[in-house]
Amino acid sequence: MHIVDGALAPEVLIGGGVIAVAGLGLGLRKLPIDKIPATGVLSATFFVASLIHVPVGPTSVHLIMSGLAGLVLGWAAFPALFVGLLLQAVFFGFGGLTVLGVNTVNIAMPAVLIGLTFRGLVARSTPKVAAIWGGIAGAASIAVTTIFVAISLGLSGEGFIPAAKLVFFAHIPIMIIEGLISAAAVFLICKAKPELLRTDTADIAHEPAFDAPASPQTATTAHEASNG
Amino acid sequence: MSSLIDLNDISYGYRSGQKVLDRVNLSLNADERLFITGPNGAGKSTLLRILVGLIKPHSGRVSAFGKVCVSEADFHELRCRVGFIVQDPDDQLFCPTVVEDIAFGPLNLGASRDEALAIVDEVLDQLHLRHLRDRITHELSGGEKRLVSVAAVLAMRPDVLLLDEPTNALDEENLERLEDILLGLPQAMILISHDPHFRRKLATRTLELRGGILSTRPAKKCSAAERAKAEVMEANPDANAPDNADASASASVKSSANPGAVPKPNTRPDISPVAGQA
Amino acid sequence: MSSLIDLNDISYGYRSGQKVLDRVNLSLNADERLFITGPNGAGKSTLLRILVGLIKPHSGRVSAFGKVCVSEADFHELRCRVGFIVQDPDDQLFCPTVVEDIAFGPLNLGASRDEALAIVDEVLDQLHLRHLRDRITHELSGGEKRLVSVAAVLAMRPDVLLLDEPTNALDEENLERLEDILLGLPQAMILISHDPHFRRKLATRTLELRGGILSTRPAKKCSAAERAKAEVMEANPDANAPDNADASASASVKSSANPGAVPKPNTRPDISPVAGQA
Amino acid sequence: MSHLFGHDQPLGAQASSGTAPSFVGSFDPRVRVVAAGLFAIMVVALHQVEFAFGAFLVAFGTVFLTDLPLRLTLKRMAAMDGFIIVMLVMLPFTTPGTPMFSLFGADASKEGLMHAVLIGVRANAVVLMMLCLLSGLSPVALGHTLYRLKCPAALVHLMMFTVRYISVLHDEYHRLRMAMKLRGFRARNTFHTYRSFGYLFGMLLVRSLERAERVLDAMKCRGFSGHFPMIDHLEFKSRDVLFGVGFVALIFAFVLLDRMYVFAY
Ligand SMILES: Nc1ncnc2c1ncn2[C@@H]1O[C@H](COP(=O)(O)OP(=O)(O)OP(=O)(O)O)[C@@H](O)[C@H]1O
Ligand SMILES: Nc1ncnc2c1ncn2[C@@H]1O[C@H](COP(=O)(O)OP(=O)(O)OP(=O)(O)O)[C@@H](O)[C@H]1O
Ligand SMILES: [Mg+2]
Ligand SMILES: [Mg+2]
Repeated sequence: MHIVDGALAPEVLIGGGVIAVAGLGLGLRKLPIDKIPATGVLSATFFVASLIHVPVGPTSVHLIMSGLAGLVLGWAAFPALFVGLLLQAVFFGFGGLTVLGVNTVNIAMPAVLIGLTFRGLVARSTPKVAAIWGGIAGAASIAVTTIFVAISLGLSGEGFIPAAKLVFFAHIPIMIIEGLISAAAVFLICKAKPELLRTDTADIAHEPAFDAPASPQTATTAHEASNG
Repeated sequence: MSSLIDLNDISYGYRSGQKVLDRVNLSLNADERLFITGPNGAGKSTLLRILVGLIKPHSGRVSAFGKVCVSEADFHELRCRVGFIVQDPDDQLFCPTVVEDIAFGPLNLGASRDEALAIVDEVLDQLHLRHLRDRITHELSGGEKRLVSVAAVLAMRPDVLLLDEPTNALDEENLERLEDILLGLPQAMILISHDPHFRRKLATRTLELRGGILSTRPAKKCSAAERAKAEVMEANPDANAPDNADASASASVKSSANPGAVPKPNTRPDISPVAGQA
Repeated sequence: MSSLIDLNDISYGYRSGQKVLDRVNLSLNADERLFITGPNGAGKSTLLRILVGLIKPHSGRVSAFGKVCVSEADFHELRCRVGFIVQDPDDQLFCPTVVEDIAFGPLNLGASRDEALAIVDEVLDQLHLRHLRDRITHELSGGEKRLVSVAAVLAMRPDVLLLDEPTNALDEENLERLEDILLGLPQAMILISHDPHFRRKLATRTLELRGGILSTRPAKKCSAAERAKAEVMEANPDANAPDNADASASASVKSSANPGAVPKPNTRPDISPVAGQA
Repeated sequence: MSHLFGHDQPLGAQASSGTAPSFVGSFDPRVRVVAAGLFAIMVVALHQVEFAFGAFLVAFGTVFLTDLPLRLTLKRMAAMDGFIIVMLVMLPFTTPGTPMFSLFGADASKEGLMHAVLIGVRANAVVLMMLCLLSGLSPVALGHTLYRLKCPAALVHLMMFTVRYISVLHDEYHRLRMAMKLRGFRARNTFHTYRSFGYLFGMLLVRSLERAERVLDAMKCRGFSGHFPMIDHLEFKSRDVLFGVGFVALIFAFVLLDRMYVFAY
């Protein structure tokens, strides 16, 4: 799913970067300071998902679980998945630096859109029905991601169009498997900890009565702490 | 009234109908090391979380240092004076490096960066952990994490310490080290522990939480092996001096009558087997 | 040869140069409850992981049930006959409900859904845990989780059990319950535990792992409190009968000479204090 | 694999422990991070294969100024190349242009081949230079660096929490996975397998959320009132300025020559 440095046209890179910055801005605005720990821990979980390999036919693929990230985190999925991609790029050499924006948009945007669409449905259903919706969300977010990847390739040159088609068809088994796994995960979450899906992160912490100072002031105090 | 912390008639349940705590009373006096035991799921951790205001009880009152705590601001102030060492050190050490983690508390208390760093070094020296100063928290071993989490709480110079199962998964060496550190601290503490030996060494008073009721621990509740041992003890009462802490627990739960009368089993200053690189 | 499991000259280190295990030999005979102790980080868990093939040793040989295990397929077969109960029951229970979790093992062994369900009910009855059948695993108490994780492993009908610190964070009631269950099981076991009392009650033989070397546990290595107690014991040798299990451990590590000679401290069938709803 | 960013990741590099840093590692991380970013942008902007190859050689030369283990580094590059090889092989056949040779009835164009080679060289150059410049930089140090480079504080703190808990959760995953294996589980193409993996991941999520709640509680117990401390040892020295100026000059030289080369055609 990761596109590497050097493949895409500059216009696509810049466009992706701009959308990614906007998405990050929006995501961070929906992330008050006392929700950062919860989002960070969940972001780490989704990073770990990318290290889990499941068999597909004769080979194996790693999980992405972006649909579930959208369901659980909502808009905060954008910065959460960005952090994962940044760490992968820098420390594993997967993806690249200049394409970071495009890769983030390709993976996080579908997650957020699908998550917001299906969240209500999943929250209102019994575990079995919720599992079906969760499965659809899991498969759909991979499908939209592959379409986005195909579009970024297609916009960068005619020569990529067959490759873009290949990307889409090669990912059909992955969509199915992500769907199945997401369905089982949603089923378990509905049984064991339905709060995880029922609300957005803004309500996850059981104690909303936390009087944090306004964030601009926070940032300056933190600066002083580090630079003083 | 000399008690540092008072809980009055605290009741709580996570779900409606559930009674995890049922009109619990507790008071902690200066110089006490109060142990709370009880079966899994009895609500011991819940009690401590209510004490520091992380959970609001359905009824009852928390007072600390002679002041009733009601609002979040009251509890914030309480939490700055009461150090809580939680069950899993991974939950407590959330900063990337040891020095940042230990400085977190003092910075929150309003210390400047340099003051905070000075406190960090002082605490690390006190616990002989200087060599861990610049390590990355997630690369520490389990025992090291536990000791650093104690340091992080001590850096706030708390007046009271709360420890939730501090001995879990510690080996004998680290256990002894922790015991020595705790014995050397002047603060009053509430400790939760299932380990009877740890309890016996440190406790000045032991309470048991069972069925939502907090009561002085009955002396006879012990396993066959311990019973056998107890019989042996009775035959030779002088052989094992620090062992009568349980028996000397005051009869009433709210024992503010004789606060200083309970003997501390051991009060040598903190000695640690590992030399720091000061 | 009557031994069920044999480790020969196992050496291992996670990093080059590190010697967690240094030419370790071990053999487990039928009807034994073999305890392994040692400080944190001595390599006890590593040893068990090598035994079941989760880690490949740098040198040495694992044989089980008279057959040398080499390939992953050999070890898969071994794992289907050797039940491993891991250190933290939270790591073992990952299915939404208890019944699904216990059925997981039999399903992996190729049982049909109905067969698996029949086994689940049988095991739950055996351990008097019938009332937990449809509970959500995540909401069980710590003690219940531990007992269910034992059930989940027993559902695979193992010939040998391995238990890594099964008593961590258990309260006294659940501890006694677990002791009773383990005493009632016919399987040979290897247990890792830091708890000397648990060890004393169950062990037929105790080994100590220290500095990479596995040796018969020396009798004198104990803390001040235990030493005090030991002195008391010596004064009244008859007062504490089941306490000599450690001393009766055979002198040589590979003690296949006298497999049945070690007395079992207690062999009553499984009795559980909680009544099942059979 | 217990510590993802610890001793198992030689390329992720050991944190500032006892050993002396390499030549590259001795510069301020801020200069190195910015340089890596500029280098990536520069390489992507190059049009000529020759210059892209030159950039690759520069990156390769830099490897010897670091303490990266050469073999492991090349192995990691090969892993990345494995990712893109299919696309690169297809490109000559799908790009219209002057036919060069044909294979199974499909014509390979010269333009397509050049494009494929260009992409391959660029990608390798960027990744290699990044690994070099960021060698010896732990994820924690990267966080400190980004913070000093005025990245939004919320984002940096989010990254720090992610880094902090990746190893905890990865260990948790590993233990669950081992426990499954111990009960005779083998990953196959079956429904049972996928359901089990779903349960596994769902359980990880549930547990991490509960951990997050406990972490926030622990933070409040230490008087958390809305900011995180950042304590680092970053120091900007004059040699860092020299390094920065030299690197920018190199990059400008590359871009200028690349563009002039176009006009020379
Ligand atoms: N967040 C929660 N939501 C719902 N129920 C909870 C929650 N936390 C604890 N409980 C329940 O409340 C009861 C008391 O839990 P608590 O953690 O206080 O017990 P404990 O005495 O600390 O046990 P342990 O010795 O296992 O640590 C248990 O039955 C537990 O299942
Ligand atoms: N996955 C790993 N990677 C690197 N080192 C490890 C790993 N697991 C364990 N170690 C190291 O190997 C040594 C032995 O660890 P092991 O877990 O076997 O000890 P143990 O005897 O089970 O300790 P405990 O009583 O704490 O459970 C320790 O020094 C530990 O730090
Ligand atoms: Mg508890
Ligand atoms: Mg262990």
